[in-house]
Amino acid sequence: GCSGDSESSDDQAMAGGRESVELNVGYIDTSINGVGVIAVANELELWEKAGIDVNLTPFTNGPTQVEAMAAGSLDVGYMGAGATWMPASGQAVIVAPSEATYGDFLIASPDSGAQSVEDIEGLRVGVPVGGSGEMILSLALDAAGLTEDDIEKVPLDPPAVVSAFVSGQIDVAAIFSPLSDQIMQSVPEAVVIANNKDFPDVTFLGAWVASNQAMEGKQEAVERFLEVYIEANDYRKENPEETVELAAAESGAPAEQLQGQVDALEWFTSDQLLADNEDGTTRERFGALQDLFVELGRMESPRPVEEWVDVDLFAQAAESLS
Amino acid sequence: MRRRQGVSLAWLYLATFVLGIGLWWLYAALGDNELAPAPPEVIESFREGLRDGWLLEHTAASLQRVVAGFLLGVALAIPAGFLMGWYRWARGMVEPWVQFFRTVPPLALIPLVIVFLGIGETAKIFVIFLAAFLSCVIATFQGVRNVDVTFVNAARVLGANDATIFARVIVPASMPYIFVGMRVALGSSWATLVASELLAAPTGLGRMMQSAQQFLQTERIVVGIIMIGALGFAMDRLLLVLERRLTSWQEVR
Amino acid sequence: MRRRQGVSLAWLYLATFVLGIGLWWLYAALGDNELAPAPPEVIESFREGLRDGWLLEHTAASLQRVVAGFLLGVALAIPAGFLMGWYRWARGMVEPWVQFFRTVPPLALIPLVIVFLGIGETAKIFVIFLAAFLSCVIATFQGVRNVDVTFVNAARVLGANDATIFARVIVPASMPYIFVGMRVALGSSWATLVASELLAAPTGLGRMMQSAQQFLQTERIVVGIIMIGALGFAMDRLLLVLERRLTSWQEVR
Amino acid sequence: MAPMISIQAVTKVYQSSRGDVTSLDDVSLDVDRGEFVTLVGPSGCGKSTMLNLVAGLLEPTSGQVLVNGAPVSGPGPDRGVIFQQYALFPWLTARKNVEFGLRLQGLSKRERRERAQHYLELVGLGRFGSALPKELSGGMKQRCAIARAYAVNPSLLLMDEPFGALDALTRVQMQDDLLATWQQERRTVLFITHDVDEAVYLAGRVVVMSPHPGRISDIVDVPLPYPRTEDMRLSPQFAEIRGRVWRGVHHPSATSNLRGDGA
Amino acid sequence: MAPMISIQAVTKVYQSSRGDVTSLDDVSLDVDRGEFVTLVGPSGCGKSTMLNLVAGLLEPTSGQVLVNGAPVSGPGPDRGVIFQQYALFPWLTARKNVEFGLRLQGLSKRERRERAQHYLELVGLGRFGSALPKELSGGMKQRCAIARAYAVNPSLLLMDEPFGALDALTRVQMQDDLLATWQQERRTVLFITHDVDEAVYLAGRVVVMSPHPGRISDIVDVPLPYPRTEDMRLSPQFAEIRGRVWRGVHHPSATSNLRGDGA
Ligand SMILES: Nc1ncnc2c1ncn2[C@@H]1O[C@H](COP(=O)(O)OP(=O)(O)OP(=O)(O)O)[C@@H](O)[C@H]1O
Ligand SMILES: Nc1ncnc2c1ncn2[C@@H]1O[C@H](COP(=O)(O)OP(=O)(O)OP(=O)(O)O)[C@@H](O)[C@H]1O
Ligand SMILES: [Mg+2]
Ligand SMILES: [Mg+2]
Repeated sequence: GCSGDSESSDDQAMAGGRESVELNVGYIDTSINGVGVIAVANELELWEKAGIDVNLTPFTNGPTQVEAMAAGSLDVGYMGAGATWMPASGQAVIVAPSEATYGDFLIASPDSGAQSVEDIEGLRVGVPVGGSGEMILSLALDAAGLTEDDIEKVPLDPPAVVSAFVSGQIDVAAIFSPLSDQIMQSVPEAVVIANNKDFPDVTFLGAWVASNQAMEGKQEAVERFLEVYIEANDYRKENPEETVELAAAESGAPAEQLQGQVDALEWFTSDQLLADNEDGTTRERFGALQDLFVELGRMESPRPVEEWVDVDLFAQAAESLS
Repeated sequence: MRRRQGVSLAWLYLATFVLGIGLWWLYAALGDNELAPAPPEVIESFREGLRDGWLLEHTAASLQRVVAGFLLGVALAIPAGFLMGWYRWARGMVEPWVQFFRTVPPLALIPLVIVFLGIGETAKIFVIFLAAFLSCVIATFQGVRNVDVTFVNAARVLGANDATIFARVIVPASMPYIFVGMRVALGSSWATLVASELLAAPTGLGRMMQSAQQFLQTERIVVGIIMIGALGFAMDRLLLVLERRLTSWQEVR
Repeated sequence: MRRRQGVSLAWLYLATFVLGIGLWWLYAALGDNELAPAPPEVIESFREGLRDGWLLEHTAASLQRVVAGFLLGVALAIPAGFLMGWYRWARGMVEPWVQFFRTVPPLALIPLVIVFLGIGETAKIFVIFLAAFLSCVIATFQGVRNVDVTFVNAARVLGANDATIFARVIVPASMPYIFVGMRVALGSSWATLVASELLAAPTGLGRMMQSAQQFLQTERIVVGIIMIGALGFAMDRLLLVLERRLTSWQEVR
Repeated sequence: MAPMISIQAVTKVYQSSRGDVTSLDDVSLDVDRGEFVTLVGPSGCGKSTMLNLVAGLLEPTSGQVLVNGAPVSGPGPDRGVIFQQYALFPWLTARKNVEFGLRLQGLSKRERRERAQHYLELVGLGRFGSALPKELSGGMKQRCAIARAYAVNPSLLLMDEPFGALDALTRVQMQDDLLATWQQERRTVLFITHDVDEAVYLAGRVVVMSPHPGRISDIVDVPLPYPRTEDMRLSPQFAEIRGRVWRGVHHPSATSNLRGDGA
Repeated sequence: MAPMISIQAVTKVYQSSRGDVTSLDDVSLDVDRGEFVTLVGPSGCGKSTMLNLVAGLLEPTSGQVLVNGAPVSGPGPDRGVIFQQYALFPWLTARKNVEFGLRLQGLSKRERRERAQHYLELVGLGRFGSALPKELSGGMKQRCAIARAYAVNPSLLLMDEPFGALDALTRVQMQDDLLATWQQERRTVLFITHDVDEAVYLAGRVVVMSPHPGRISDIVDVPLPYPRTEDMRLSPQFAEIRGRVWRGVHHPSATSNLRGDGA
């Protein structure tokens, strides 16, 4: 470390006696899980505390962040459960689980007459390709003893699923929150025929990931990011309302929508995360997700979970905080 | 330099093509970006696509849509551009909407299209049609407005009415502009393909690229880009041949 | 009908505008689609946006990008179109790429842009620039090819070299085509805005529409569409005024 | 019977970038049915403007133009026009240009072809039917435009320096052809020329115009009988009329435009 | 010293939609420095083609064209051209059209303006400097094109029926102006006209061409002294030369194109 008697009054540069490091952090600003953490970190000035000279960039989705990582423009980012196959196939490394969501639904229109997953055989099912909608559909079909060949799969853009459902172009929507709420509002008689809670074996875990380059050359910085995350995570777990407010102020997203997201998910305390990491629960859960991805054809073959889910940095971060 | 015969265009095309591939390969080899596939991987994916049939299937589906949307768009844009250029009321009523929709991103239109046209093939062709139409109508309109008044007068004194003037004076005289419009429309049609195939397309190059992007199968995206680019280029050549036949009366270099 | 003065364009624009709003309102009132917001809701959202400042902020961010991209695109397209129309080697080397990239959907380019230009403002402007450039260069190229050889000859015998012919003959003579290109480019620039703002933009109309789409704030999407449409229309009017000044030498109706 | 053409107190002001330009100032002229009137005057005196008013391609700023007793409201095939700049359709071959008007008259394909060929031969372009305008020489373009106007056989022919680009002999032949058909079909002809000789040789009446602003300065009757012959050109009477027209055109005030205006 | 223009066994074949058209067939002609040569012949005999070859705007199919002893490889400001169709830049005012060439010679803005004004006045357009071409009458356009070519003061002037659209008096004035500056500045002039009178009045040598294919059928020396005067036009010697040229142009075979070709 440097001597503390330098004339520098810039505590950002010398936070906690550590030289500050630069870090490019991406997040999804329409997700409470993304923007929520960032907003809390900003509010509590956690970046300064951890000695991170942070460069924040909002994204709309996970894949774009992975592209930016590959190009070296981004070190750390957030992605929902639907995109975690990307770290699984080696595009990045998961450094911390974020949330478990229960906001994925299979919704049947009243006109279709479908009351359960078994009934959707032969129906038109609108589903956004590559998201968690596809995953819930796959799980539901499996459980009902059906395959994709038994339905008419209609690939659609996520918002288009809503339009198509409301205007009667599809019979079933496999869609996530908050779009699912919109469907239920527009078509109150619609029937939810499947939800994450029906499949307790598979937890839809979102995650913070670090780029492969950062894992090689910037481990220290990523570790400090996790320090920020641990504190922000505990804050949001304890103060969900404030988190929603901060996130809404940060991104301009409507608070009630963000609150709606919160209602359909579960956060874990940082201690819980640490424990899950240590007893293998975390890797088990991501492993289960990976199996689903392989089944869905998003990956050819599973890779050892240790290669793409890092738990050590999280432990280090918890260590240096205490 | 007008006189020197020089190398033929085809050779230059080939040269620039080889150069492009070379640069790409170089970048892929030197750069450390895992998502930038090198030519061999792309060729491999291409062969796989041919072998497994998906490439042809996607290409055929997209080609049909683009051709249908493009032809419809152009066929409607020419009379519409004429009406706008010729009749003040038509211009006043139509132009704002054309201008308006031209600036609206196709993505933003998709919800509307679903509501009115559903998610079938019609809807997809409509999105492409709209792109082609909106690009072409502006050029045609400008062409009509730029027709030398002398020709219109000459036709009038020979007894031509508005319909005749349209068909036999305005259309040929603004042919160069119409071709600008058609070439731009062709580009727009292809460029909108992806947006149109967000509309529940089971097959199609745009669909294929969409999923490939989701799954970061970059070599497959490149295969898609190359197919679209090559088909677009080929159709553009066809337009140029047509143009040469239809505008050979011009006194140009 | 050329002679009858008739109502002015502005009135017709107003009429068609009122008609459009009316139809929309009617649809929103009669249709049972909750996703189609009625004018009052949109106006409410508009006022809210003005009050809270987000509307101006997003608009300013997007306008800057579009203006920068558009101007760059056009400024480069004109000389590029000239080179392509004038020198065979330039045509041979450049045209395939122009054709190629014109057909490639902007969405598909984003990974490439990220790789080379990152995710900053440059990258966003580049996507818009590319759209503007590619639309405009074709029109300019065609304009250059369609310049009457007589004017070129007249300039040559007065001692003009290629540079002079470009600046003082080709540019003015192909001005009507260049304006077609600029108008089309303007539309493309705006239409590509959404795609460009997929590139990690904190503010911007496209970004705003993207999030609004996520949250199904349809009235906000409509606000975005209207802002884009209105700004596009206004910029188009500017172009038309410019055009009238620059091409008043033409003998047209 | 009303005159074929009646130009009544017509003033034509062009709005141009340099302000208003008065091209015709209070001009009145009647042309009877079957008359052959030539219009002469120095460059820029408003000859083409007058012809375009009669053709219905321009509207008078004040006054009115009647054709066949009715106010002119636009161009029509009853009035054939040969433009000073030919105005051939560059995208049509010579033959197709000539056929353009015929097609509008509903003639069959065969009739069209025959008639077009007839008129092309009349102007010496029999072998150039399939040539595009850009492949024709200046004089050939002018002749093609003549054939096109003749072919529709209008009752009123408005000709703006139609023989300006032709060599002397071709010109004489064309003049005689024109006179012959005019006599046969009792057309009315309004004919602009800058050639005083031609003006007198063709016309029953020569209208002399003066510029700045465009006015009719003299109207000269040509009492020579039709058919006109080459001998007449050499007659003293012809020389005298020619002299009068010449003096009318080149009256000092009339030609002031070339030397006096810029000083 | 090499002749100013040397056309050596030049053949020009146009590739057209109708197959090959031989426009000039094995034509040779030398024009000396300071000579004034006029070119006459029936419409379509290849006059403009010949002029364009000398201007460097066309390439001979065989044979070669030398100017100042060097093969022509393209157009240049040493050879001023007045085109048959004027070729004014429609986007420039009359003054700017005239200034176009001056600007390329690097003249200052003031010099350009003065010189342009001088030549505009010379052709009687002093008050029309700010008019756009579309606002000029046919004859005025032609005069503007003349001013543009004169202004760059080229040592070789190639003029394609430059006075075709002018009335008789304006024309005579322009002829005299041309001769005056030609004598002063010892230019070389190649001048196309369809007016035999004009051809003889201006030229030291009249080249007579015949069509199908374009050939030189006669070269007539005009031994009249310069400066030419109006009186000379009335002299018997003038009449005799005029007659010879006329017969050359209108030799039966030469004019067969108008009546004989379509039959
Ligand atoms: N569109 C226009 N705008 C402004 N002025 C015009 C326009 N057309 C013609 N003029 C002016 O009107 C006058 C008469 O023009 P017009 O063409 O009738 O002459 P003209 O007698 O046919 O001459 P010429 O024998 O040279 O063809 C000229 O001074 C000309 O400058
Ligand atoms: N671009 C071309 N393509 C084909 N044929 C051409 C072309 N230009 C000229 N010709 C032909 O060449 C011949 C000579 O043309 P040119 O223009 O030299 O004649 P000209 O003597 O100038 O006639 P005019 O006095 O009528 O202007 C004509 O028969 C014409 O049809
Ligand atoms: Mg005139
Ligand atoms: Mg000629």
